[in-house]
Amino acid sequence: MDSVTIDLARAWMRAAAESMDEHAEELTRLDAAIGDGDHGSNMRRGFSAVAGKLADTDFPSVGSVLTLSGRTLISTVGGASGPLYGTVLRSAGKRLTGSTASPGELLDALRDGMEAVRGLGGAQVRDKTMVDALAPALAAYSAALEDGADLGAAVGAAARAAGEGAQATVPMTARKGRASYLGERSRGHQDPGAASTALLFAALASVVGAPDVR
Amino acid sequence: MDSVTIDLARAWMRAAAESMDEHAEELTRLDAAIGDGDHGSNMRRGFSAVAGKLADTDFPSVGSVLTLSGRTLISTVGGASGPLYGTVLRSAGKRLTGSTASPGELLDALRDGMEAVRGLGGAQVRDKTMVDALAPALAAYSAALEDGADLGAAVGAAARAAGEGAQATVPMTARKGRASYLGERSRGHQDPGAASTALLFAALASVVGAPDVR
Amino acid sequence: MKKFLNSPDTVIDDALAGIAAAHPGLAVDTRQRIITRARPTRPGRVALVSGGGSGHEPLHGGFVGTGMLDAACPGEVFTSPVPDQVLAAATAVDSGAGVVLVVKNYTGDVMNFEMAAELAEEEGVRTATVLVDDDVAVRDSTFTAGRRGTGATLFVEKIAGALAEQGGDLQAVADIGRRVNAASRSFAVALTACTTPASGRPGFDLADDEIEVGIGIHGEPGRSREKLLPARDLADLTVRTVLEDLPLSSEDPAIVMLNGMGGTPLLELYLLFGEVAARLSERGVTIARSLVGNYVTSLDMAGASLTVCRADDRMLELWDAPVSTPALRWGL
Amino acid sequence: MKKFLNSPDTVIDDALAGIAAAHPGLAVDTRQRIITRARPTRPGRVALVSGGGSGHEPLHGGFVGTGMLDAACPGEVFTSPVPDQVLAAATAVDSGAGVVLVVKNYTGDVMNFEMAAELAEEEGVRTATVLVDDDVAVRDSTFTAGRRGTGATLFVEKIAGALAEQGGDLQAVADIGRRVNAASRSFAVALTACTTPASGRPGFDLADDEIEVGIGIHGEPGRSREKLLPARDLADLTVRTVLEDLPLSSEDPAIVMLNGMGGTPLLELYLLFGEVAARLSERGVTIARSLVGNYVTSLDMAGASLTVCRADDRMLELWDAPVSTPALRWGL
Ligand SMILES: Nc1ncnc2c1ncn2[C@@H]1O[C@H](COP(=O)(O)OP(=O)(O)O)[C@@H](O)[C@H]1O
Ligand SMILES: Nc1ncnc2c1ncn2[C@@H]1O[C@H](COP(=O)(O)OP(=O)(O)O)[C@@H](O)[C@H]1O
Ligand SMILES: [Mg+2]
Ligand SMILES: [Mg+2]
Ligand SMILES: [Mg+2]
Ligand SMILES: [Mg+2]
Repeated sequence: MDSVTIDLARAWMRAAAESMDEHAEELTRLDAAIGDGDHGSNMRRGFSAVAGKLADTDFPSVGSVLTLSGRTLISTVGGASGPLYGTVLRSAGKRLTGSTASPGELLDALRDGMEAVRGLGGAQVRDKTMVDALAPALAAYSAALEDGADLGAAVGAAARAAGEGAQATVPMTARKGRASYLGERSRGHQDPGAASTALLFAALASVVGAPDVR
Repeated sequence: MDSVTIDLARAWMRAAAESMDEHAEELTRLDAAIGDGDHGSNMRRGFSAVAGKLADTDFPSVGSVLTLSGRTLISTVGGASGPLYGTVLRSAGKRLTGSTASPGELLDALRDGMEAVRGLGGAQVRDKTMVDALAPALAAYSAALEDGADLGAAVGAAARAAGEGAQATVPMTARKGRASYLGERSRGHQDPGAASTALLFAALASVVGAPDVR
Repeated sequence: MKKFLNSPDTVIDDALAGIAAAHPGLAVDTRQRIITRARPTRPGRVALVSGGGSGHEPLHGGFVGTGMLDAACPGEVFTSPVPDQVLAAATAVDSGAGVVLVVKNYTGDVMNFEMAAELAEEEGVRTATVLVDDDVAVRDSTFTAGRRGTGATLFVEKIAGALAEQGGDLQAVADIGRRVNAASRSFAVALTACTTPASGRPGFDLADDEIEVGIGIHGEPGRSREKLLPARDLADLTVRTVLEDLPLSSEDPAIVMLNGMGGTPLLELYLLFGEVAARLSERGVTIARSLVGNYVTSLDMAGASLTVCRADDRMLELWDAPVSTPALRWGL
Repeated sequence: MKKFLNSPDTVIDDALAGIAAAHPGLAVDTRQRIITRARPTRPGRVALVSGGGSGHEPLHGGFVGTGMLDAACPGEVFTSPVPDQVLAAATAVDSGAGVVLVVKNYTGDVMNFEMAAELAEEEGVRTATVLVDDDVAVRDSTFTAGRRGTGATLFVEKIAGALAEQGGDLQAVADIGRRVNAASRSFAVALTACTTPASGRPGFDLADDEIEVGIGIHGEPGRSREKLLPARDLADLTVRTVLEDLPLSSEDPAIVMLNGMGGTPLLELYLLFGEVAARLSERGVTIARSLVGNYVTSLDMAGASLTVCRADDRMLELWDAPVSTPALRWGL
């Protein structure tokens, strides 16, 4: 598979919905430790609404799948993650106006998404947020493409890096979002938003058939 | 010792105050099981007020010690036990106008007290109340006197019978007071008021130097 | 036990200090332990006095004010006040027109208020007693101390208080109170036991899927222990139990209170009330007025009670009359 | 977890049904999830809209009514509402004079309300936002998301709502709201964690002699874990912490709220308030107005927060202005 189709984008969102549902309790548990214990139900509610919308919509472009998904997250999630994830997908969707997208186009789109989130939430790398999974994922994806990897291999690398990035949030002290209220006490816990970002990349990896993803 | 003096009456009330204080938690625990968990603190508060009053009052008669104690219980306890114990002691005190009282006079006085309580609260024997300690105590006291026992022996018999009477409330179904709300579920628990009545007689036994009281 | 507390022995004194600081419209006599309105009773107006064990806040102190109680006398936690206290309250607020004593039907409360009433009469204060006994969990029989007084106490105090404010005489105020009580029934469930400051531990142990059904307001176990049910089934059980004892036609305007036991958050009370309202409407009952909140509590117990009054137009009118107390306020 | 609940997924819908049944003076749109006054906004009057995650009841729905909010939009438990909801509320109550949005300072609330404000402007509804950030437990710095909005929200909603009722324009209503926020500080302690319906278990574990100090209203752990202290020492700690951040002279009239977190009974709140009042008075603070009760809660958490506003005469006057909502009512 060497390009992203509309069907693949759809399959990605569906796989994300399944994964969020499956891992909802885990995400909520992570959020309960350093936040307010709703991240799992937020993600589940949002992505299940997305899955519902996907079923009865015709999409003209790869980007329109992501844009609608983002809009749906914004109207159904609330909290910090609704606007943030909604913005990632909406911004990423804007650039992908064709019925397929090359691996490089997807990279640029996701970079737009990340920039939009950083603009909206003001988080830097190492602030212990979803950005700490997103940034390494895109870096790995980009490096893989430069090394000549195909879509599957690049997405696989991104998913692995996102997972590692999420793990790497454990010792960090949070400086954004609710966990920042805890100061030093936020250490020793994985950031829930970074964990769900890792799930999002794992879902993409699974639908592109990337090799050896968890 | 063959008659009850003013000092002895005073010593009885003081011993009762010590005993209620010592057993407050136990009484509260009994009350928590089938009532509202305040009997221990009620008895402790009331008798400690009684002890305070005794210290700075001159008493003209044996009865006046009991009457003032009863009045003090009524003004400081509240709940069911305040008026009930208050009435026992007030009524018992009325008859004992001398500076000493014979064992028989004490019996009659306590019988007055029991009658007054039954009038006030309407409890019959086997309703699982303080009457189930009071009635056997007075019966044993009376029987002992008929058998020629002295004050100490008679009071000792009364105290033993009160304790047994309190124990015997365990399998009963309550028909008066708060425990009656539980119906069958009140079985298997000792009535707290019967338990405190047993303490009251044990206190009397200890001050008359009755043989082998717990 | 974790509570905001200095010492179990000073709970009432310390709480009275807080009530005094919080409510300038009340006068708190911390020595005699009575709470009265700051302004004296208008001459010729009947006064309303209630009281009972503490631990049921806002009952009774929170209901002292225009249109409701003239005085409250709080006892120790779950222990009825002593006669001296009730007497002090009655004499403090009597304007000569007499005092209605609102008494919840518990052995201790009944005896202490009776003794107080005798003393009051001796001092020339006329009294009339309204005994509240609305709890259908207890069968009123020779095998019990009679039905307990719970949620209907608020209804009696509100409606009789309104009539007293309007100038009703001693007999009339007591009569309407008795009518309200006779027309009211309650039933309660607990999700957890409560912990008294004196005992320091919960009154009973419940597993994580168990509830007590038919509880009172003193932390005692209820009529039976059951498995936890969804809110809609608990509402059904509660509504059914109350209406079995108090048949209502759709013409009868019902005053309905869904009351929290102290540890239940308002979100859950609203949720349960939604179910209660739906069950009542299925059974053809018209909710004319309602209250949802923590009004007659049992310390920190999680649980709820339903009280229904089969009102008539006069009761409704008095219910709607102005009231201005710390815990109930409208029309003023 | 033991709660009055049908299913964790339907908590908000079910609770909204209960709110609708309990308060005929409110209009509850269960589809859009907004609570408004039953009567439309008087033309030309500025409207006040607030909202946030559910679980803080009576905040915000309980403060909808004359003299306070025009609309509330409750999100899921501890989850801010979505922009669509806020937009629906704003357009429902705008009379042309604009809408003041009262927003508690949390990342999610701020973003969702900002998006809603943009959408509202697009639809021709003018908005002004008052951001509430009163919690001194959080240092406002580049290392945090800024101070949290907690108890002062009630003060802002009451006082700004009064000015809106009196005809203040958009700028003036927002300004007084911001002034109230700037003059208010809060600090809270928890004796227990709360349990969200979705997670089903307490957010943290505390030993029987431990408390969390410096907590927010979302069940998160606080600034530090400490040993349980007597009420007087907790009051001292709380008063000291608040006044360190908000110096008050004895001339400043203080509006003081001692707020329960949902699982704390009123008896304990009064007791703690007695100590708070004593500590404030020792430090020369004059309590001009006070509130004691469960107003800004955190589900079933046992705990309390203290909020102090260094008021001025204008604020006091607006505080005293009539208000008629389910949870706050006076002068009407
Ligand atoms: N300013 C921010 N920038 C980026 N991500 C953020 C920011 N604030 C919060 N997040 C992310 O959002 C996650 C929390 O989402 P969620 O629990 O759904 O919302 P809330 O915090 O409102 O309850 C955090 O774990 C973090 O990854
Ligand atoms: N009608 C009654 N007659 C005799 N004794 C009674 C009656 N009602 C209650 N009691 C006694 O009072 C005891 C309870 O006292 P206490 O706990 O102090 O008061 P309360 O029940 O008001 O909390 C019961 O254990 C019982 O022995
Ligand atoms: Mg969260
Ligand atoms: Mg008792
Ligand atoms: Mg009692
Ligand atoms: Mg949240």
